[in-house]
Amino acid sequence: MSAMFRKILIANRGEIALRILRAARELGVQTVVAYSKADENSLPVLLADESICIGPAPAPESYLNVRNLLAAALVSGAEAIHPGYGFLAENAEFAAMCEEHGLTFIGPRPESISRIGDKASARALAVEAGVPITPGSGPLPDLSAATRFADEIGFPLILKASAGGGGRGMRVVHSHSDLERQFYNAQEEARAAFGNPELYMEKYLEEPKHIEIQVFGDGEGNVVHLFERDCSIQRRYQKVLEEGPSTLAAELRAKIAESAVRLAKYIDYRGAGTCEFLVDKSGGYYFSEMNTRIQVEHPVTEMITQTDLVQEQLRVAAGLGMALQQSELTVRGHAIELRVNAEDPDHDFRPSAGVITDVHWPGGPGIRVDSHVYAGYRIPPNYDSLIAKIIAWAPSREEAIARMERALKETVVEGVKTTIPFHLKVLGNAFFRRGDVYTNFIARRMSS
Amino acid sequence: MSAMFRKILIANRGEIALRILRAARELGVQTVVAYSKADENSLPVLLADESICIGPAPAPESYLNVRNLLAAALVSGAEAIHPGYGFLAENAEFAAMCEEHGLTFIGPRPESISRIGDKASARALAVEAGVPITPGSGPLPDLSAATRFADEIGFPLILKASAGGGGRGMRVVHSHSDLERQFYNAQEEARAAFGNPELYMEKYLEEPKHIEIQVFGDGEGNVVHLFERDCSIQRRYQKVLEEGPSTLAAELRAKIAESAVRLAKYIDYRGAGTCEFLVDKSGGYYFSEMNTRIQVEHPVTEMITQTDLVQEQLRVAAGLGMALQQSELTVRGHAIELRVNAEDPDHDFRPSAGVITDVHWPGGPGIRVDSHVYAGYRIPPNYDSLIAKIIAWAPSREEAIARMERALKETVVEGVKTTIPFHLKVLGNAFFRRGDVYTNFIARRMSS
Amino acid sequence: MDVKEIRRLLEALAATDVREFTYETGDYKLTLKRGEEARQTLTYLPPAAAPMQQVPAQAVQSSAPAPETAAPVAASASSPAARLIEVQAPIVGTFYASPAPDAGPFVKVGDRVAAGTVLCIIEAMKLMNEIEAEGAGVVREVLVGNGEPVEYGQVLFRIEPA
Amino acid sequence: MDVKEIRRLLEALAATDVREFTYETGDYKLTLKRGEEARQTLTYLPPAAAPMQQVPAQAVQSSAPAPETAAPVAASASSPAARLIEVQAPIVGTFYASPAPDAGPFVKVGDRVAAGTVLCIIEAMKLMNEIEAEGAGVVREVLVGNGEPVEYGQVLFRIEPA
Repeated sequence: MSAMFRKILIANRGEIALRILRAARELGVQTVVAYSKADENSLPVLLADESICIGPAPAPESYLNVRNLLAAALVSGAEAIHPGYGFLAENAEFAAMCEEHGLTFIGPRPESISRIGDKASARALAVEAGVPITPGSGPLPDLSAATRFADEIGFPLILKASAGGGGRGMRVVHSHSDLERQFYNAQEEARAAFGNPELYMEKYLEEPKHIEIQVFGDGEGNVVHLFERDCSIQRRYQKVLEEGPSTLAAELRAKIAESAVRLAKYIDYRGAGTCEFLVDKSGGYYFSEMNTRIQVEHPVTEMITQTDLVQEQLRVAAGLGMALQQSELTVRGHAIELRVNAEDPDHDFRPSAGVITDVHWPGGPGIRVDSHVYAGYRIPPNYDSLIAKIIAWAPSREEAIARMERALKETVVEGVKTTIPFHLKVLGNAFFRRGDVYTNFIARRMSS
Repeated sequence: MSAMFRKILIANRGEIALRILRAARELGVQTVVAYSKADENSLPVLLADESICIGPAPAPESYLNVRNLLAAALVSGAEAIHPGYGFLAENAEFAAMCEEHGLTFIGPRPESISRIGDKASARALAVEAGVPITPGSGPLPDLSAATRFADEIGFPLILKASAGGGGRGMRVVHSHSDLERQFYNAQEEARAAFGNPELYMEKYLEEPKHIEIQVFGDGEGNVVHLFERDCSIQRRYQKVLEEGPSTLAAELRAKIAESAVRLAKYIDYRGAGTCEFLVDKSGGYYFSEMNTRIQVEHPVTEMITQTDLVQEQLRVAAGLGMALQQSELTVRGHAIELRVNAEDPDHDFRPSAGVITDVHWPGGPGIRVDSHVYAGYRIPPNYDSLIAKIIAWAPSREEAIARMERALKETVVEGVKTTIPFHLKVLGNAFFRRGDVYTNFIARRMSS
Repeated sequence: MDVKEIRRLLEALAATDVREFTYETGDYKLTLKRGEEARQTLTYLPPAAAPMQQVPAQAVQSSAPAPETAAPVAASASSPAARLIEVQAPIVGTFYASPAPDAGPFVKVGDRVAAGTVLCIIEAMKLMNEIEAEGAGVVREVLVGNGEPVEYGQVLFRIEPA
Repeated sequence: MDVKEIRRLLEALAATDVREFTYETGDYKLTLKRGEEARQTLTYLPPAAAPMQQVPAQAVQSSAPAPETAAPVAASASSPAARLIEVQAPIVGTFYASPAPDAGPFVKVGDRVAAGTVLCIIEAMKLMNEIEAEGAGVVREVLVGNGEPVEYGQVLFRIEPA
């Protein structure tokens, strides 16, 4: 008979380490926090039942140091490892090694991670499961092949170099004449840049929304969804503000969620996961990738569904079954999460490491703060700049925005610059306020 | 046509001033905080849109200084006054003076305050409305009158001196022989102590629960209830921990709530109010008094009903009608509130004023903190010792207790002693954990 | 930066042990130096403190113990104005410098006053409250304009005692 | 800035212990000095904002059992043990003082060691990692008991260098 873990190792740092610690403590599970030398005075270490140093500051020697992490779990008597997000959270090999050493990896099965974690493999699985993906051509030998594809799919399209990457060599084409004009130039450019002229095309989504569905599976065929989050507000592919539910029509929301569940069921997914979709203005939605872990923005979902996803991860991993049931899950109200980063928004968001000399987080109704910092805490320069997540819940989106503005105005962080002034601008933006938000929001609506 | 206030005056201090400020700000209402000299560096003053000093530290010259408060509202252009709790919140004369000067008193009508605020009058109204009160005799001239009353009501009874008060001269009698033995002694004692031998009797409730119903009325005949709070855990009549819902049977809870609504409707109540009941172990419940204001423990109700009672106060006072509807109100989960006082539980809870040198409140899922203090804040010795309310919400009572324990363990307050260690003992108490909690809990279950 | 902002900056500085402060932009340069010996530890105050960042800084400032009685007259703490007596508002209301709209002011700078001389009126809830001088002296400053609201303890006049 | 503003500024200054105040714009320069000058001025130096290092994406460190050198050897800071060299655990695992359960320890207090002398074993994931001395010296302290878990950087031995 299964029982809750007696002790787990937290193989992460910062706010997510604290989040996991809180969930474990509420379930009566002891925590061992694995930490690098740079984090010895961090809040998760200070609050943990036990802590164990697993290496020096650089992540490859500590938070990515598989041997030390596994040894730390084994010598401390932990029965399971929670990887948080980032670092080793989506590393199938690490998940497999945990199992080999008799440790439960709190996440999906290793094979799920490798199958759905690889982007090409994930697209193929989506097609098999009947989940729409952005239509793409194969390699295009010449303009006539490109023209045939364009006739089939329709404009706009995006030309990409097969050997390219990171956005380089991409051209958006809006018409046949556009395509004719650009095709051979693009070939030449691809040859010059990557030594390979091969091109392919994908449907180009103008001003899509980034919508992601929170799913949860028990690994035994049962998968539920916990509705969606709208994460369209991004700066250089980094999410800035997440909210739920989205402003999409109820029918479309339901269809996307149903697709995500279908995909997760297709691979018999276990634990918490997120299926990301791009949604265009005509209501088309396209699977882009699946994240096989708890996400930074999971509190948005927790606030609107009154669930505890990290506790649920522990329960499912411990073999106690999934408590979540689709019929009992409903959306109540609206939640917005802001990522407060120690960055200077006035100077191109450059990191602002240093000592937080004073900090005063907001409180009162509907406000949740997930933060690992405190007055006197030195932000190490080795890791990311996230210092807090502020989440505001209210019955409606409008009220949640007002509440978040109120909360930010009572927040004080001294000693380092933060992104709060930038967040206030986003909250005050008229396009944001009416939900007119797409992935190009910051570039298009926030450039001064 | 009615509109939300443009500006209100907050005639209070501490956490409730901040609570009102937050509600107002979220509604786009400007705030003027009236403060005493002792509070010039308080958080509500620092955060307010405007602030105005209304007198020196002693409350009678500032927070109870009607003339300065009204003048402050008038010179600052505020349209309404929110009295918070305590101070002038239940002062019918103040409420009437507000109206006389064209200011809206954010609370019940003055006549409601005086009718239901007076304890004898409230008992009479309850009887008229058909709400049970503790049975009581009139003056008892002799033992035979007392015996007749005892025969009618049944034991246990409590003998009280008509001229007594504050618990002095009270005797509990459990039987006829008890009554015979004690009656004349009690008369003599009353004569000696108060110069008046007159006695009366009331039904004595052994180990009652203190259950209070949150009601809300629009002053136009509509009254809703927002379920109950169990406030049985009291130390010298001061509430220590409040929770909702109670562990009473659903049917009894509904009956008590229905009684409270009946009473509030009987007086066409306007705004937020609380009807307090004592509930005995046989399921009998007895109205004891009504509080005609927002209460310290209102967040318990807000957490389990996902409402904002202070915003609702503002809406109703502004003439915008009551948004709350009984059919839409449900209880979700369980909430517990702790009052963190700057008191030393190791030394008979003596006040521990001084500077809070460091403070770190808990965060994460299900935790709400309402506090007006910050690192460097000096607690003035002039007012009460409440420095924070920590509220934990979770799907069940058991989880809410675990969450609150987790939260307290990550809380840091330095520079002053607080009641947190005492709260942790309450949370760990086996009687508390199984809901076996009555008004004598601290005296009976917590004495070391 | 206007005087209000500078004043808020000063308040914020008072809460720290910063001894010297310089802030320079293209438009202006602001330098502040504070007395006493420099201590061993210094804390950093962000130069361009946004309003919300000022909260704790002000907050940390320890306030002088509040007077227990509503004494309308108090000596100012220190400094150039040390010899002047401050007349503070004993109540909240609207300040009137003259007995009637078309009348001249009760007192002007340079006027000699005696104990009991009416200095101004504070109207509170339609009642006109005359504020009198507590002792003899010469009015050196009038700090509130006619018709302005005043709060409790606000300095109305500074009087050089005779 | 007009006289009224300067007066308000003076009031604000009077409440502080600011000794020297300079405010300069393109149009004017205002200087105020009070009382004694500060004897010493210190300026705050903000900590150099090091560029944040990118966390390499999903790089799993190769865990091939390479011979471990007791890497972070550091002289302890001060005091009685000032001359001693600390041998710290380079990996996480279980400390074994001897090569086998029934064998004697690799080293005891008082033993003389040379560079390369095996001091102990740290077992991590069933691999026995021998920890060697980096230089010659005399073992002065053994800080971990046989079979105890050790974390990264934990001090295992103190050695007095020869």
